[in-house]
Amino acid sequence: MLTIALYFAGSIITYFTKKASAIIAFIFAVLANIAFVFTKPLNFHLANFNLNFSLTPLSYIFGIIILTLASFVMFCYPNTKERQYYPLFLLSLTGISIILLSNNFLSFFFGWELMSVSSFFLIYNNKDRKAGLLYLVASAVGAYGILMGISVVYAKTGSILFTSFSQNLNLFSRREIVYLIFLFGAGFGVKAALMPLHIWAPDGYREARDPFTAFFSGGLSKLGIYGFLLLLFVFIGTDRFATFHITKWTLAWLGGLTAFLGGFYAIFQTDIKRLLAFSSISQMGYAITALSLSTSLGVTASLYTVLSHALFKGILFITAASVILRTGKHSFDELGGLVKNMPLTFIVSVFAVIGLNGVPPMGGFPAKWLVYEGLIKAHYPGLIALMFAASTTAFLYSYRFIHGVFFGKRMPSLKNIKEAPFVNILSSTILMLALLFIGMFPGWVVDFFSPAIKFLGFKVMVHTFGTLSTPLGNFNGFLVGIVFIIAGLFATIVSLFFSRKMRVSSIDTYSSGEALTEETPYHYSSNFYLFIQRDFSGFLRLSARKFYFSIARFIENSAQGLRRIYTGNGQVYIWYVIIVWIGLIIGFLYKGGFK
Amino acid sequence: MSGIGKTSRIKSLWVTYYVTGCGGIELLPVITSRFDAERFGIITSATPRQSDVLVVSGFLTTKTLRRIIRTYEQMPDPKYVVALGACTINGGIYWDSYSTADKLELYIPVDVYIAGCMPRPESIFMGFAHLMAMIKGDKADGWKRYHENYKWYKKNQDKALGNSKKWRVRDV
Amino acid sequence: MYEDLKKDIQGKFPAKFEVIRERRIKVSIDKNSVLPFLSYIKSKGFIHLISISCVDWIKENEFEIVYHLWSYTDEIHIMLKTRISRKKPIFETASEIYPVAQTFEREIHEMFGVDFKGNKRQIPFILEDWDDIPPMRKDFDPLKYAKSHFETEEYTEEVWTKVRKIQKFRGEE
Amino acid sequence: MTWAILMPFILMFAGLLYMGFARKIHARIQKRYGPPFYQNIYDVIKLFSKREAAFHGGMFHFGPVLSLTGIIMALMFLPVGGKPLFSFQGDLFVLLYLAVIAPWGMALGAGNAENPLASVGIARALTLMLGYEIPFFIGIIPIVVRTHTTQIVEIIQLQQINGWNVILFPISALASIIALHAMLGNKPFDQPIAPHEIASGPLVEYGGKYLGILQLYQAGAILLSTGIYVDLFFGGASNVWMFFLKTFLIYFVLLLIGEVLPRFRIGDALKFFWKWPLGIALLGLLVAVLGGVR
Repeated sequence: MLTIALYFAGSIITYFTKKASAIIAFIFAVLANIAFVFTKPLNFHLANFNLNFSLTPLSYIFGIIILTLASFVMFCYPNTKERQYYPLFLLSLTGISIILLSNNFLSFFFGWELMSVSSFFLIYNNKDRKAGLLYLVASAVGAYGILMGISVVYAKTGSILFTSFSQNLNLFSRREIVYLIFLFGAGFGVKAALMPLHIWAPDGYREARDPFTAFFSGGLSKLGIYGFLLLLFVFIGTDRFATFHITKWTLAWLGGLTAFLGGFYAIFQTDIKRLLAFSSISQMGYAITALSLSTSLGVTASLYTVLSHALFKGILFITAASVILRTGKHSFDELGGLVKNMPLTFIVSVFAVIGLNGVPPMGGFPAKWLVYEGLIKAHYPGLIALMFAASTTAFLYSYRFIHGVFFGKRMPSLKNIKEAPFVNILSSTILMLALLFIGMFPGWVVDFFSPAIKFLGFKVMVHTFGTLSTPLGNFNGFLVGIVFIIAGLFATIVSLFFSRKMRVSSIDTYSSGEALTEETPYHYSSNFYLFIQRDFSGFLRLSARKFYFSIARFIENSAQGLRRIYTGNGQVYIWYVIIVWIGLIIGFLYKGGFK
Repeated sequence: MSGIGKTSRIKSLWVTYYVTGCGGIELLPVITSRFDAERFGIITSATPRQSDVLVVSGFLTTKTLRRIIRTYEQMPDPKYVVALGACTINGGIYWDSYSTADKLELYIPVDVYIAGCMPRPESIFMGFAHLMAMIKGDKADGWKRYHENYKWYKKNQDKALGNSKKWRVRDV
Repeated sequence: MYEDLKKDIQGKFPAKFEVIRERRIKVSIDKNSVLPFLSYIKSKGFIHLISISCVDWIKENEFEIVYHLWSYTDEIHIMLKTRISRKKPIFETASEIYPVAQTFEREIHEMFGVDFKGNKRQIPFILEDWDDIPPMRKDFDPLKYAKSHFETEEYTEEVWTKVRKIQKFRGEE
Repeated sequence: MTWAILMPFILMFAGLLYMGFARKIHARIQKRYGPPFYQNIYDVIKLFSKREAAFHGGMFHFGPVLSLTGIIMALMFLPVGGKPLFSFQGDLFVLLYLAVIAPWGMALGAGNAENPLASVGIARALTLMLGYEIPFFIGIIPIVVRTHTTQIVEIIQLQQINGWNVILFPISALASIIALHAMLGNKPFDQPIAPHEIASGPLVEYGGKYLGILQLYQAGAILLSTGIYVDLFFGGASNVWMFFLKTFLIYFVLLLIGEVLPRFRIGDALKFFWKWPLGIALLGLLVAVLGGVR
């Protein structure tokens, strides 16, 4: 409970301090983060509801991941000078800690709303009102779903405690449980940007205040996964949920589609943060597919994806924040060649991108490996193909990001861009080292997850310190890491001898003899994958967003039609009454009058 | 120069054919099936960065000569120049034209001249054989000469082509 | 041979009409009525302006501009000649009638120095960083220019003896 | 263990010889003699003995280093043949993702070359990868799901017992071999390094030792791709010579097919891959699933 109090106090105090709000916010975040680990269960009554708060192993894991990422992002340099940046940030953290610690529906919902509203204010800016409002409407729809679910549960079980719901589950018929999954799932799906409910995400991420987006995508979207885990395995229970084949199947394929389509759309984005937004949607699709397998492999894969995504997406969004801070530009067409100005940021984002692609030495690979193993074990041959296609799209859009921002010939206007602020580099380097650590020691990570896996009712998979092994195959992260270092050293030594470096300026590249000048735009970056875009332009035109807006327009038009009936002046209504009256009389007479 | 390094340089010459004038027609049979330069390890390379030999075949108009010099400077050492035809030796039939330079020797160091108004593929192969012999005897040191008396070359280049930032990118 | 064409043209313009041989006609005209003639002849089927060339009559101190026109229907090649002064070589552009004329005029501008009023792209064409008088003029001496810019080796007697010695040495006598 | 360290270099050397044979066959088809088969070795030694190599910046230098690291790692985990299979115990997914480090290293290095030709080359390479990676993987799924293991070593042993996978899953093998053709970067699918269109794509600014390292990477990549295919579909190899024989046969057949086909446009190549090989692969998967792959 101390965490919630600390976060709340922090948000109040940072509102009033002008200069030092950054340091105070960071101190409060770190203190609350530490306090989170030692929270004691607490029980207090509020208007004959007893609100129960306690730290379960599952919320312990999610708390560590999300709150530590939050303190790293808090450590970064804020792009905006607005006063309410830190207070709102800490307020959303208060909401999150309430969600994680609450053991009852009421405070869970209260925390959920607090988080949504405070993050809405950090997204809303008058440059693009629609993005903010879309986010608010989407999370409102989600919240109503959860509220209806809670009320159904309360009506049936009479108490708002989680334990009461999971104990007398037999009160609910099978059909009602599917409704509940649908209702709660809508709420959690919106937050985790599952495909049909994802339309707020691309614009929402783009408009959010800069370093906050790192936490928004790295931390906030994990609440949706936390919700799903809670719903499917704690409330309904593992064995009971295992019988719901149709829901498992649809959830798995929904996650798979989100993963592939998210990645495929990300390829063609020209805005930095929209590309990373679609990539977050795609990675969350991985997590949801994994948890919907409802096997121990699946849940471990889902938790691993959450952890690795929080790390590398945190780094990438911090890089995006520092690039936007220094250049003020958002789209790839205006950027390029920044590797000369921001070398450290470049190195960090290369490692993050290697993690994003799931290439072995970095942390992304064990997550993807567990997802594949889980899918094979759960006999989903078609879905493995879709997930592998999704990971291939990851190569394309992650290189698009690195090339658009750092490579190519630098425009003269970007000549004197300074390196990213030191705080950004420091926090992203620590996140990168963590990513490397979880890549080389997957066994340790599974150990870290094992209390949560047992709490969810699964057997923990066989693992040693550096290796993971499943009945299908095993992966030795430590060996791969060591071999990478040795081979890397050998290759570097080989490359240091032999020919000397012929230092060449950026305008001395091969241009078939033509002399280039600083101003010649000898740079290929906009429309990077034009040849794919041209062939799939038909497919790319249809988008969920257009679908929703067409529904909205349809409702509006039909409402217009109704206005012709309810014209709003008295005489017409009197006519309606008379007509109805006459109809009744005729009906009565037709039925045989006053027999 | 170590033995294996030198033999590999002889056995694998990657060439940038800078076809300026009418020499290009003679180079086609050299590369393709009729005479097949590839059997000696002589293949065309896509960019000057990857090539060792620059073959200049034809008259040197001022416009082309600027590009030839830039391409030559983009090639990594050790690099060799083979000049085909009379136009590169002493101006050929364009000796008195206002737009063509006469002696390639004055602007970039040439290792092998192949005389002829345009030499046939057989003599081009003899030229390459001569180049290989020079490499073996360490006599093909055009690139060293270019570094040592670059000033002289630069003076000639400025006299004929004008020294403007528009074409000279790099002072070697 | 082309009597009707001759009557037709001479009726409208004060032009000297001369048939050189079959399908080849020379028409000389005063410089002011060139453009009306061109637009008229184009409507008569001479839709292809093959090229515009310029002749430097240095003795008469005049440039002669020749328009080569071709008609696909009658298959006749008309060479329209007109004379403009050499000291002030100014003429109006024909690109409104034949758009292709713009490039021909650009080349004549660079090589002879004739300024075509109304030609939107009279920028350097083939020569790069050219600093001398237009090179195609008769008073330009290419050999002097070549000698001053590009050194070349004079084939003196002494050079020839060296060449013959090498040939004897190689047994190619 | 020591074999696992040495094997990458042997395979790279063999890859250079394969490229030499390929040039010889290419020449013979064009009625000319062509270079000796060991020509590529001379080329690599010459490249390393160049005195100078263009240098554009840190990542430009570390791109080839990363690709050499990637190819050495991947070849260490590739089961080559014989009892100890000369490799570490590698999982299939580990090998597939290790095989990505090398092209990724080249892409990062070439991106820093400040040359649009290089960037176009990389965009083409990644588009091509999007095309051929999916059919190749869908072709592998029936094997993994049928044999209930992702350890390549076990897949090889199982193939000795119940026959080669190319016989059990012919349709998937066909789809994967078309995708393999593009993985090798042979003739109809060499858009990324097309010398005539984009001056050899990502390699445009590489010369000297960097180009030598990238030649080693390409040689290793030939052995790696054909090696994976042989291990999965043609029953691995009992000893190293059998491994070289099988890989060279596949490489040779694909080379001949490639000789007669002109280079696709990159957009058409992607459409081709997502039409025919993907269709065949899905058909193979369907057949395998219906055939009780459960």
